[in-house]
Amino acid sequence: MTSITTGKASLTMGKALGAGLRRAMADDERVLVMGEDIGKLGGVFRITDGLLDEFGPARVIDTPLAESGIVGTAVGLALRGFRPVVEIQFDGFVYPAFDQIVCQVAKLHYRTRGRVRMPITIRIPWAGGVGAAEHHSESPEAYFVHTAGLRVVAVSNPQDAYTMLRQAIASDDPVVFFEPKRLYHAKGDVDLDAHIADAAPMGLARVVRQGTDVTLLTYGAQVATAMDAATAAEDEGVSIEVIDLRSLSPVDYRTVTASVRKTGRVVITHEAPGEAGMAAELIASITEQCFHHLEAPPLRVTGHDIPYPPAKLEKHHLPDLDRILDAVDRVLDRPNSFPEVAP
Amino acid sequence: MTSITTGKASLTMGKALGAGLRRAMADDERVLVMGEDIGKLGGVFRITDGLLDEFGPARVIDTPLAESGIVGTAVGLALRGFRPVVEIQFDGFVYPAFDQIVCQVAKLHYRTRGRVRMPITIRIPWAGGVGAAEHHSESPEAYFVHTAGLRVVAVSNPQDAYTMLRQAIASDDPVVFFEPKRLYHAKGDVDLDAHIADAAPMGLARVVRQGTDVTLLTYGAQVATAMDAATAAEDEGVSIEVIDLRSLSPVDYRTVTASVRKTGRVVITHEAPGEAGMAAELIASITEQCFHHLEAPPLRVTGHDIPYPPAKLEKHHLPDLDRILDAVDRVLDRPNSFPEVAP
Amino acid sequence: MTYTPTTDAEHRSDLDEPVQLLTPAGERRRDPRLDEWADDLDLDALRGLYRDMTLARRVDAEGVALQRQGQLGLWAPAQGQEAIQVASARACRADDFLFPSYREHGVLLVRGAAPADLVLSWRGEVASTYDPAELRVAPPQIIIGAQTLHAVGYAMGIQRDGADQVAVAYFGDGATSQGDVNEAMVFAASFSAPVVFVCSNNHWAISEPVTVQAAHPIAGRAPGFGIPSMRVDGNDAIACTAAMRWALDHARSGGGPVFLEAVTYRMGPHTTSDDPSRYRSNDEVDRWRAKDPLARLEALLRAEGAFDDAFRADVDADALSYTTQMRSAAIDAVSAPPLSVLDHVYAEPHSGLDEQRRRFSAYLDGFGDDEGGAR
Amino acid sequence: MTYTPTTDAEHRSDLDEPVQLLTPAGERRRDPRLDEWADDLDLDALRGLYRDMTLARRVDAEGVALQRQGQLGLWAPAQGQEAIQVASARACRADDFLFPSYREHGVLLVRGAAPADLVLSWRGEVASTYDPAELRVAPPQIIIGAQTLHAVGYAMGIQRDGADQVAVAYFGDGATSQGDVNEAMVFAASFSAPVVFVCSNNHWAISEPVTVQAAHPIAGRAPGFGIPSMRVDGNDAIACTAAMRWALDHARSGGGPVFLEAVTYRMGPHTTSDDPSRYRSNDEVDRWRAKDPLARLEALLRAEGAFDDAFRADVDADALSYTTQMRSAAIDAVSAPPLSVLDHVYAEPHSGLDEQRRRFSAYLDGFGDDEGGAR
Ligand SMILES: Cc1ncc(C[n+]2csc(CCOP(=O)(O)OP(=O)(O)O)c2C)c(N)n1
Ligand SMILES: Cc1ncc(C[n+]2csc(CCOP(=O)(O)OP(=O)(O)O)c2C)c(N)n1
Ligand SMILES: [Mg+2]
Ligand SMILES: [Mg+2]
Repeated sequence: MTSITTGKASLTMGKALGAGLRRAMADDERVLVMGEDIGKLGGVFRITDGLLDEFGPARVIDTPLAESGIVGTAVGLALRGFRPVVEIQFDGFVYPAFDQIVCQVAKLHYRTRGRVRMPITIRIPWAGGVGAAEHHSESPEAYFVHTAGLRVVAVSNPQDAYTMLRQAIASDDPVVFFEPKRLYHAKGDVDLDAHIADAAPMGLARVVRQGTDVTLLTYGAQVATAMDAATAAEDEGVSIEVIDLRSLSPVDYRTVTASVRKTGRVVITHEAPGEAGMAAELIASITEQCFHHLEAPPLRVTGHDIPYPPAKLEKHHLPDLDRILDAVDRVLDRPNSFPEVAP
Repeated sequence: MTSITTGKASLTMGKALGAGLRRAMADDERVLVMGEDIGKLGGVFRITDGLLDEFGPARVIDTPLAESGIVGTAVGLALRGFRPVVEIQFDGFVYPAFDQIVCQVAKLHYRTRGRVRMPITIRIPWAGGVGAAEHHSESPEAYFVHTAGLRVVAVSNPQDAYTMLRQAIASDDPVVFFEPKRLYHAKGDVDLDAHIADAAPMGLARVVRQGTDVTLLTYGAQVATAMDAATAAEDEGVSIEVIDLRSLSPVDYRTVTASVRKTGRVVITHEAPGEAGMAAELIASITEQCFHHLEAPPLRVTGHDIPYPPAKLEKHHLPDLDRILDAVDRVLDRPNSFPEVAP
Repeated sequence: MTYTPTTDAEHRSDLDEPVQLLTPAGERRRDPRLDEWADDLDLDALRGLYRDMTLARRVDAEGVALQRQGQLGLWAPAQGQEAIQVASARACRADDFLFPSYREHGVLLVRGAAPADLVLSWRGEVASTYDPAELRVAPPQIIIGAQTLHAVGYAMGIQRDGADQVAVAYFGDGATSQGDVNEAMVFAASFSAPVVFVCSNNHWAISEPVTVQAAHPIAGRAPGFGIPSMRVDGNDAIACTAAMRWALDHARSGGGPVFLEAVTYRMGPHTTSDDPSRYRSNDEVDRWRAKDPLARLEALLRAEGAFDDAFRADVDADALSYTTQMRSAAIDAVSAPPLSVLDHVYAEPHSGLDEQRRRFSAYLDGFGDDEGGAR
Repeated sequence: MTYTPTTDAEHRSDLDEPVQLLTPAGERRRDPRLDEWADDLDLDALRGLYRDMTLARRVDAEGVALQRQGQLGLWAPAQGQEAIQVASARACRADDFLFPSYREHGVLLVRGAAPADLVLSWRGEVASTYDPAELRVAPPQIIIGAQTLHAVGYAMGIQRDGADQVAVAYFGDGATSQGDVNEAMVFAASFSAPVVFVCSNNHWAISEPVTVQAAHPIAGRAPGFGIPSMRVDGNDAIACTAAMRWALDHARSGGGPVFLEAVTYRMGPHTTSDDPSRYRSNDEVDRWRAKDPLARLEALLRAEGAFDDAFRADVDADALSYTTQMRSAAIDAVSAPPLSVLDHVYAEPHSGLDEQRRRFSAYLDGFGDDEGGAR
C-alpha cells in the first residue's frame, strides 16, 4: 500500500483520486467510502486501493451488490451525520439507484427546509473510449444536471481530480462526481498540500487555452480532444479558446459568456447523446445571455442519439478531433458547412 | 361500466384515454394493460375503469407494488410477443423503473440489431397544478427524451389522447406516454371511429393557433396556458403562433422551424425545471437550424430549478400566463426585459 | 385462473396465527414468546397506551374532517392501526430514530409532534415540518419503501458511533414488494445493523389485497434473509408493545435486525381520495371492526377497574385540545411567499439558482403591490 | 467487528448440505429428494453431459486465450460452473425460453449457439449475435438481475398463451441482493408464473464473498416468497439435471415458480480484467478444484466402462472444431461500417435520427476514400 500524502507528485488520475479520498478521510473522521468491491479489491479501478487497510471496515464498506441499497443506506448514514462517498462501479449501473438519488438525495434538504443535509458524494467511473462491454461506457450526466438539488462535476486532470473530490466531499450538498475512465491512467502534477479553500471552487470553469475566434466548451476526457483540436486549428490560423466546464451544475456562465462575448462563436462537445443533453443546456443559456454577440449558431458535437454502440464501433460514436474541427469550420462559415434543413 | 366505442362523443381526457385503451385491446388481443390498482379499482384516475370486467385478468393485470417489476415483466411479455401498456401510478413513481426503462426497454431493439421489438407503452399521469402531495407532480420528460431508443409523447386534449394512445400502442417502439393530470377532467370532442392511420402521426406537432409575431412552443397542459397567453397578447396587438409539440422525441422540427422562420421570435414553456430540460433541447436545435431568422434569443419559461414545491406554493413554480407574457414582451424587446447578465 | 392471485384479503397469511396477548373481547392472554416483555405492563402503562391511541384516533378523525372541509389537500386515514403505531413508538427509547411512512400519525404523536406538524404538509404548505433531529423521526416517506434503506443506513451509523440506539423502519404490506425493502433486509442482515422493521400489514395497498404482494405470510420472508421475525396481532397494543420491546432489545444488544409483521387493518379509505367500496366488502370491514384495538384495551381497563369517567374525560380533553390546535394550525396557516420556493434547494450558494432568484425576484417586484398580476 | 460480514466465502450457507448424487470422487449416491428425476439417466445421457461440459470448458479456455491474445476485449470465465450450466440447459425443452447472464456460456452452447455467437460480443463487434427467437435464449444480461424480471414476464406470457413452456432465469449469488431479483420472486409467486430461477452460487461476486450478500443460505430465501427451493451441488451434473427436471416439471405442470441454488465455484477470475489473488486464497481454490464437475463425471463413466480413448478423442475433436471456429470467427471478424451505429435504434422511422443519419452520412462522405480523416 502506498500512502501518498504530502508534497508535489506526478500522479495518474486514479492515484490522485485515491490520494484525495485518503486525505478527505484523514481530515474528517465522518467521511466513509462505500460500494461494491471497494474494500479488499480496492475497487475495480483500484481507486480505493489501500483505504481498507488504513481506515478499517467501519469506514471502508464493501457493500452488497445493490446500487439502490448503497445510495439508500448512504442517505441514512448522512442523516446520522456521516459524509458517505459512494462508488458506483460503472456509469451504466447508476440507474438502479436513480430513485434514491432523484427522490431522496436531491430532495431531502429542500423537503426539510434545510434541516437535513445530504453531504453525499457519488463517484461514477464514467464514459467511453476504453473498449468496454455494454453498459460500461455511459454518459448519464444530463439526467443529474436536470435534477434540482444535485451538484454535478466532471474532472479532466489529476490535480482537479484530487482537489475537486475533496471539495465535493467537503460540500454540504450532494455531488455527482464523474471520473472519466479514459483518463484514469493519464498522469499529471498534483500539489498534495494545497488547501481546498485556496483552490478554485468546484463550481468554476477553467479556460484551459486562450483563443479569439471560437469558444470550445467541454468537460471530462473530451477536454484533451478539444485541446488537440485547438492545436490543429492553430495550424490553420484559427484561434480556439477551450473551456473545461468542470462543474456541470451549476455551470459557471460568467466564465462561459465572457468567452463567448469575445469570440462570438461556440462549439460544444461531449460524449453523451445530444438530444436534451448538456450541450443543449449550454446553447440555450448562451443564446439567452449572449445573443447579440453571437455571429453564428452554436454547434453541438456530441455522441449520436443512440444507445452506446459496441466497443469496436465506439470510435464512430465519440466526437473526435475531425468532427470537432468540422464544426469549427461550420461555425466559422467555412466550407463543409451543412445547409440549414429545408423547411 | 360504460363502454364507449363508436361515433363522436364529448369526452373528458380520462374517458378518452380509457376508450383508446379499450379500442386498442379490442383491435389486438396481444395488448395487455398492467400496473398498480388498474384492475378492480380502474386505476387511481379510473383510466382503466371497466377494462377488467371486459377483458378479464389475463389482459388486465393488477400487479404487485414494484415499478421495476412492472416494467421488467413487461419486457418479458414483449419478448413473448405481447404489447404491454404499463401504468405508472404517478409521475414521481417512475424512478424505481428507470433502470429497466433506460437499460432494457430503450436498448433491447438496438442490442439485438433489430431482432427484438419492445412495443411497450408506458403511461404516466403527469405534472402538476392539481394540488397534489409530494412526488405527485413531477415532470420527468427530459430524462426520457435524452434516452435514445424511446419515443416520448405528451397529450393536451381528448382527441389526441384517444388517437395517440392507440398509435403508441400500435408502435413497435417503446413509447413513454405523458398524460397531464390537470386535464383528466377537461372535455373535448372525440371521433371514436377514426382510423389511426388516417390521423396525424404521433410524431407530428400541431399548430394550434396561427400567429406572426412570436412562436410559442409547448406541450401537455401548458398548451391551454399558452393559448390563454396568445389570446391576452392579441388584445395588445401581438400575434402569437402556438404549437403543441405532441411528440417530444422525436420533435417535429419541420413544423417548429417553419414557424420560427416566419416569426423570428420564440418562447418555450413547460412545467419541468429549465436546466437541461426540453426547452434547452428546442432552443439548441432551433438556434442551429434557424439562427439567421432569429430576431431575439429564444426564451424559456419553465419551472424553477427546484424540487417540486408544496402544493400551496406550486402556483409560484408553474409558468403561468403572466410569466409567459413577460417572456413574450422580452422576446419582442418591449419593457420589462431583463438586461443581459453583466460579465 | 391459476395465474391470478386470490383476491380475498384474508388469505393464506392468516394460516399462521399472530401472537396475541389481548383478545378482541379484552381478555388478557399469555404467550410464552412474549410474556417476559409484557408482564411488567401495569395499569398506568396500559392507560398511557390507551390515551395515546385515543389521541391518534381523534387526530385521524380530525384530519379526515379537515380534508372534507377543504382545509387539507389530502389525508391518509390510520383508523384501526393505532395499536401498532402507538405501542411500537412508545416502546422506543427517546434516542432511537424512527422512519415512518405517510400513514404513521400515531408514531409522530408519540414522538411529540406538534399539532401543526400533523396538518401543514397534508395541507400542502410545506413538504415537512418538524426538525428530524429533534423528534428523532425522519420526514414521513411517500416513495414506497425508500425509508427502509435510510433506516438501515442510519443503523449502520449507530454501529459506527458505538451507540446502542436502534433505527426503526415503518412500512406497509404493499411496500414489501419493492426492491428497496428487500435490499434493506439484505444490507441489514449482512451488517447486523440495529434496525427493527415494522411492517403494518393492513391487508391492503390501495386496492390491492396483500395476496397480490405476498404468496406467503410476510413475516415468513425475513428469516430467509437471516432476520428473525414475528407476526403479531397489530390491533393488540399489549402484544405490539411486547414484540417491539423484544425486537428493540435484540437489535440494541447487538443481535442485528428484527422484522415484525403487525397484522392489522385499514378501516378507512387509503386516502381521502380513495373509494374502498370499489374493491372490498363491508363484511370484511365489519369483521375487523370487531377486532378494534381501542375497544379491547378499554374493555380490559374497565374489567380492571382502571377506566372511569374521569379518565375518559381527561383523555377527551387532551384529544380535544390537540385537535383544536390542529384545526387552528390548518385554518390559520399562512402560505410562504413566492420567492421562498427557491429556498433550501442547496445548503451552499449555487450560482445558477442565485441568478434565478435574482430574476424571479425582479419579476415579482414588477407586480408592485398588486397581487393580481401585472395585467 | 460485529458489523462486518464474515469474509470467509465458505460460510454459513454451507450449513445446509446441498443435494448430491455424484460425489467428487465420482461415486453415485442416492437421495430421496431427487432420485426419481435421475434414475433414468443412462450412460449415453451421462456421456452427453460430459461431452457438453467438456465443450463448455474448452470454449471457456479458448475465450480466455483469445482475450489474452488481444482478440477479445473481455471474457468472463466459467470454469468450474459447467455442471449447472450444461445440465440445467439440457434438462430444458427446446421451446423453453432461457435468460442467461454474461457467464452462462455453457447454456448458450447447449442451446446451439454458433461459435461466432460466443465471441463477437466479447470482441466488441456487436452487443449480441444470435436471434433470441431462434435459440429461445435472451441476449446475455450484464445489468445484474434485470433478466430475472424478464423471465417472469415471459412466463406470465406463457400462461396467457395457455402453453406449457417454462422460462428460466440464470443469475449469480451477488445478484440476489438486487431489488429486481426479489421483485421477480414477488411477481413469480403472486402470479404462479412458470419460471425456474437458477442461482449459480459460485461464492463470489467479483471480490465480495457470498456472505456479504446473504446472511443465510440463498435457497432459504425463496420459501419466504412462497417459492419452493432446493440447494443442489452445482458441480454435480447428475444432481443438477435431476433438480432442474424436478423444477421444470413443477413449473410446467402449473405448480408455479421454483428456485434452485446451485452451489458451485468460479475457478478463474471474475473476468479477464480481474485479479482474484487480491481477495481469495489459493487454498480455497484448491479445495474447490477437488470438487471439479468434469473429473467426477469422468470418474463415474470410467468406473462404468463408458469412457474410453475413442470417446475422449471424439469429444476432443468436437471441441477443437468448435474452438477453432471461435478463433476464426474472432480473427476474421470485420467491424461494421461507421453509419451502422445508427441502425436499429428504432423499429420505425424516426425523424430526429433520420436527420442525424443524413448529416453523419454527408460528413463521412466528406472524407472520400481516405480512411485517415479529413486532414
Ligand atoms: C414508489 C411508489 N409507487 C407507488 C406509490 C403510490 N402508492 C401510494 S400508497 C400505495 C399503497 C401502499 O400500500 P402499503 O405499503 O400496504 O401501505 P398502506 O398504504 O396500506 O399503509 C401506493 C401504491 C408510491 N407512493 N410510491
Ligand atoms: C447493476 C449492476 N451493478 C454492478 C455490476 C458490475 N458487476 C458485474 S458482475 C458483478 C458481480 C456479479 O456477481 P454474481 O451475481 O455472483 O455473478 P458472477 O459474476 O459470480 O457469475 C458486478 C458487481 C453490474 N454488471 N450491474
Ligand atoms: Mg397496506
Ligand atoms: Mg457469483
